[in-house]
Amino acid sequence: MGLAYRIEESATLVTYRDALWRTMHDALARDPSVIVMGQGVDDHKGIFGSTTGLATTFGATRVFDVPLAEDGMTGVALGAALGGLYPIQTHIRCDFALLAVNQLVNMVAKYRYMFGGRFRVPMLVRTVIGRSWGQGAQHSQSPQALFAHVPGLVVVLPSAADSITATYDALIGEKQVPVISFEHRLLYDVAFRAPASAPEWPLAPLGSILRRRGRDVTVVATSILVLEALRAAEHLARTAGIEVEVIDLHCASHPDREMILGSVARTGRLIVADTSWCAYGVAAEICRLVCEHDPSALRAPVTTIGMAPAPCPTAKTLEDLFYPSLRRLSDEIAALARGTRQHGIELPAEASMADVYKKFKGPF
Amino acid sequence: MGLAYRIEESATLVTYRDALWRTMHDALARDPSVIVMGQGVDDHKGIFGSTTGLATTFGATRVFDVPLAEDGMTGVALGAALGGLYPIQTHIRCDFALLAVNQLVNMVAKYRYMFGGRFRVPMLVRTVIGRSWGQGAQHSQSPQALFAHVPGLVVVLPSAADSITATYDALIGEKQVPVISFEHRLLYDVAFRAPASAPEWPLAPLGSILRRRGRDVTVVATSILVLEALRAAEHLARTAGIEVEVIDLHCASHPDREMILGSVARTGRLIVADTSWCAYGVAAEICRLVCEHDPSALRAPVTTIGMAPAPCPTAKTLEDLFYPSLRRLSDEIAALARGTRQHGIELPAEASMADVYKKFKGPF
Amino acid sequence: MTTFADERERLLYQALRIRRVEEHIARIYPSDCIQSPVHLSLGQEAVAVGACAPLRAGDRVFGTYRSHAFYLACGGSLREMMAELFGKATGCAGGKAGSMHLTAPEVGFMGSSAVVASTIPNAVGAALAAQRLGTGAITLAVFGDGATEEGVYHESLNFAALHRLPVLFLCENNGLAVHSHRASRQSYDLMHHARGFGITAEHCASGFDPMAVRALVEMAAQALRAGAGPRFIECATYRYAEHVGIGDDHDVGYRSPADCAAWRAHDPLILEAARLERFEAAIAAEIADAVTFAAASPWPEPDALLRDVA
Amino acid sequence: MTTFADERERLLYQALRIRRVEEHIARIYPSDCIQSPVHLSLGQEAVAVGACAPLRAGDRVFGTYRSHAFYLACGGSLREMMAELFGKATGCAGGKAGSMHLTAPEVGFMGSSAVVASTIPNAVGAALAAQRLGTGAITLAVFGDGATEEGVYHESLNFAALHRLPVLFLCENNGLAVHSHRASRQSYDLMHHARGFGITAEHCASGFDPMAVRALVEMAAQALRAGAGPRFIECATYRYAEHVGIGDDHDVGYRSPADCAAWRAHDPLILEAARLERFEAAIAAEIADAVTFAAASPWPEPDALLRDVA
Ligand SMILES: Cc1ncc(C[n+]2csc(CCOP(=O)(O)OP(=O)(O)O)c2C)c(N)n1
Ligand SMILES: Cc1ncc(C[n+]2csc(CCOP(=O)(O)OP(=O)(O)O)c2C)c(N)n1
Ligand SMILES: [Mg+2]
Ligand SMILES: [Mg+2]
Repeated sequence: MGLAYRIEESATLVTYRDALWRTMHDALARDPSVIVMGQGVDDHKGIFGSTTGLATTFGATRVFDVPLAEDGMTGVALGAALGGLYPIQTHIRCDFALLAVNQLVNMVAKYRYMFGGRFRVPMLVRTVIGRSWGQGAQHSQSPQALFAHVPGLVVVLPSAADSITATYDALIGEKQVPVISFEHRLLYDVAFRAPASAPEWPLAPLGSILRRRGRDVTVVATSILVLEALRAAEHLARTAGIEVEVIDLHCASHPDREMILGSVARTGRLIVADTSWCAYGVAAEICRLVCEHDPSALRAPVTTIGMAPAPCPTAKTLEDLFYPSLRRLSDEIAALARGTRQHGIELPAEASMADVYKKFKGPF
Repeated sequence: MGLAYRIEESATLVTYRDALWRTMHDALARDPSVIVMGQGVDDHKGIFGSTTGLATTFGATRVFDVPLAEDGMTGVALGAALGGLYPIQTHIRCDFALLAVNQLVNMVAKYRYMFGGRFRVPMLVRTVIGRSWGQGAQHSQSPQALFAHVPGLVVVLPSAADSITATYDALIGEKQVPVISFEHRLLYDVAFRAPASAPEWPLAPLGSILRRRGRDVTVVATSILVLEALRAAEHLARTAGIEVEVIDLHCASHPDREMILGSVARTGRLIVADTSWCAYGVAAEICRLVCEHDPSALRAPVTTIGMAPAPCPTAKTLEDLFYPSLRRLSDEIAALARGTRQHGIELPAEASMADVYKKFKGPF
Repeated sequence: MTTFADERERLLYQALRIRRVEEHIARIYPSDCIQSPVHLSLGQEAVAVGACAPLRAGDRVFGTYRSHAFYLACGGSLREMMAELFGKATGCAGGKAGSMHLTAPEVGFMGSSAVVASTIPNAVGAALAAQRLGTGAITLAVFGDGATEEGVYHESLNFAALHRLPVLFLCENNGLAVHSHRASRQSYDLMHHARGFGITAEHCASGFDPMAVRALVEMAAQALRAGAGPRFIECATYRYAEHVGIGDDHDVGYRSPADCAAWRAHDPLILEAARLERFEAAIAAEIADAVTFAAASPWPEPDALLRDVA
Repeated sequence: MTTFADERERLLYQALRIRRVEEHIARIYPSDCIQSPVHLSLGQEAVAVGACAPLRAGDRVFGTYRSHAFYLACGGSLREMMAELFGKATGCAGGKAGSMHLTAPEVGFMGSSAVVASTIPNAVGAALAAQRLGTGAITLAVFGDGATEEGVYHESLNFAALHRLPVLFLCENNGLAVHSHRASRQSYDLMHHARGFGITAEHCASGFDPMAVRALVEMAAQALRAGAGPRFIECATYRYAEHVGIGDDHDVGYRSPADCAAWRAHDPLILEAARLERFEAAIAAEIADAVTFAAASPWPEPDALLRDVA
């Protein structure tokens, strides 16, 4: 539990990117049926470094570029899965997976059930949530809710190197279910302290992950907001003695109900922080779990934090209002813990999230 | 308020189909910029009778068949809207709108905002929720949540002839926003008592609608489940004196918070009944509204009712378990009102919903 | 075992069997024992039996919602198909598929989709797998003329051609998508269009003749097995029944009874009825058995509802 | 007002202006005053100015994320473009669009999408509106070679051809999609493919020459206005900069500096630099003014965040 995060540079740490590259490499090395297909997987940039060099190592029949044809290529991946391969498909922006909703929702999600269990669809669709700067309305979405609404798909949002390693390794090994993963662009450069050994990963690859224990407020967060929640938690523990419990939802399609409900039962206070819009999103879904189980556990209204209910604007000033921030998260936690917006707790001074996480500079 | 439903045949009643046909006809007659485009809109079946004969009356340049190309045709509709037309696009199954998610989510929903308000996108996408019998996994979905998650789209689910008339007439007149509508196949043949005059429609075309007042339990329902909730309410009022308040959500993207929260504050008991899956769906969203506002209003856990968390099977026996039923709804309301599953209230004897609503027989 | 004078007779027998099965489905349909929409292949049977004849074990076929013919031509179990239509646990998909999603992976019939054109890229993907795994198998993508309007068709042809995949694109061109004629939907010629991707394309004008279809598919299959890249075959055909359902709709105006009569005048199942008569009894018995099997089979257990989701 | 010896000079001036604007963008980009990805058209300017020259008031253009050139060639305001790149309230979209979604409806530039190929059917729809409303206007759908791989391209060509819509499909063929060459993505020839839909197609090998592009577009525009149905023009062109960003990436291996040199050897903005010199000062002044305007403009107010959603 409590696998710690460090946003720092060090040779002993593992970046999100390295974890991705390692899982891709090992899957290809381990299993000859694995293929990696996607626009640019074989170029010198290699999906932000997560596939660089793999085409050279494993050959162009196993790691290959594809035409701009997201729906068709998803259909090809499904067919390839039925034919005995394990396809890993990439979208450099998750927004492009929206071109493949027919294959993902009408075909991939249903192929097993619709035919009475006679097929399995082992495949992984890797997509990148595009926040960096000025990405605008079409390169900034985070459509996990769209896919998690549909039975038959496994939807994950790795928040750290360890969740990538554990999840991808296990899934690619098991080869049974179709998975769509949302990787966060800003996390690629973040270095995480590596678990010393495999058994330190304590959880099922598809469960939620208890990232921090605390008695005062439960924060259920996704993706990069897990890091933000942990930063807020450390700040509030230090400055105000508020102890925040942070649950990394990790698997939006299969949240760990017991973990979440147990935590809410203890703290009585819930914040949901998600990378997407709140309406019909993770915020809504977690509220449903609580409402169906025991809403009386809530000692205060739930606070939900996500993208503002609008498309994403490009201007920095608007973008910083559009996205959830560490400051806002800290403020909301403090207000909920203290029961008042006038909590008087000093908030962390921060530039926008993109500035904090972005070691890279320039276009994408 | 309380516009009554009657499921009966009579010349003085208006069917859902007639209301649809009338709004389509009147829009074309009233406004030369209106066009109706979709596969089969000009054939003898005319989208289950909702467009029959209109191509003859208004000509093939205004009411026309299109190729099988859902994404492209949605893009064409968007472009036509920018060019001064008001396009009404049809999908005979809403499942086919999933081929157009790129245009709907990445383009239509964002065109106005992304360009700083310099465009409006006046268009209506009409889709049909496909329950009848044996439709299977791909002709039975109800993806309102997918679209309501995305800011920029107006998502409606007309439950009755009056909501079609009021909404479509107002929207096609106003011409400002992109709307996607989910019409329920089983409602087409249902006859509704017509409001005596226009002013009887008391609400904004995009609000929610209070269909029945009651003090004991609040049911927020969508589409055909509004009718089921009303049937359950009448049964429970008659047999057990339980008074159910029924709110027709109507506009999934713009629910009437005050109406819903006010009702829950009064009854303390909430059931959400939706045509789709509960996870990340309407059930979740309504729970979010309550949780963010005042979860202490809930005197009991919320009951959520929707499709079983699976693709839709075709076998009748499984289908009847898959879909919510009047019996299940009545049982859940009774249990919630009485505070026990052993409520002892007689449940309505019923065949499956398809049998009740289906005047038509045979394939679709 | 039924014995045949020659391959042609064998194929005609298969086509006849499919026709009788579908006629029987139409006959019992009003009783509601089949509670699922049915898209009949009446008139189109020869394409299916001709196309499947040259296939070998390991080859794969992906179909559409109109797949009774291909399912049976591949060798799918009639009993399991009938049970599936009845929504029974013994159906080929345990009662979850109905008529629109038939499947028989044990004989290579990989599934069928009610969303037009959706299985086309799946077939391409299966061909990719076969190529990469070196199985030597080929894949048939079966679809209607209307399916070619969907963007994914374009994407599928392009990718298959780029990678020279062993996939045969087989278009059942009945000239109609529901009630729309091709001219109101398509600005391209199917063969010319496919050739634009460097795909060898052939046309079979006599889609009523299983041997004609067989010959073209056989040739194409050889090329595919030799690694020559994807192929396209357009088979002219004719649908006797309405688009969905069991009726005949020549009277509603979108097509003429004369066209139907013209096709029937070529139909060997009609022309050679006398010669095929000797098979009728066995076919009828087989159908009766399948219906009995379906009727007697149990409904799926309630716990099947949430089985095999993910 | 600048005066020109002839139309060619006018177009070269426009192309030069675009080039200098983008070079200036590249120059100031490292300072982070532009906080949005930029896809430069350096090398491709002539296509935009040649293609927009024959357009009339009321005609419409739909572009891509790589649209600085078309926005300016249509007559979009340079100040508003620069302010948009700076994320300012005075930008053409109030700071919500950035570089990838430029728009100037007042001069017919209808918008641009960061999702490849997505505006192609929008252009077809606008042409449908023009046809149905009888405005006589034509629409330009601008896209790259990579965009033609998307299924929606197929759907758009088919529908436009079916309805004989006044839309010109204009492909800027720079041979690349990000770092991928056409041969690894496309199994078809662009012109042959378009002709398969009955669309008249022309090729412009000298996409560096605005007059050559202009001539072809002029001819096509006449046909479109005469109701002759959609047209397709493929313009060979070359992108000097990296796909996105301001760098030059001829050293990373996916393309050779020699190709670039070959293109530059044709580039009139380079070859005729001396002759065009007389425009430089005015252009520089205009750019400086636009940058000053952008820098001095206010940020959007916070309440803009939730304005114009639905
Ligand atoms: C994506 C999609 N769009 C529309 C439909 C509705 N639909 C069902 S069958 C059909 C016609 C298809 O025609 P074709 O491909 O020629 O096959 P045929 O029915 O003639 O065998 C249509 C439009 C659908 N099922 N899927
Ligand atoms: C649907 C979609 N897929 C992938 C991308 C990522 N992407 C951005 S530009 C591009 C290349 C497009 O090439 P082309 O159409 O030739 O235009 P060019 O950049 O060469 O002008 C790609 C793949 C995208 N933006 N949208
Ligand atoms: Mg057809
Ligand atoms: Mg290009």
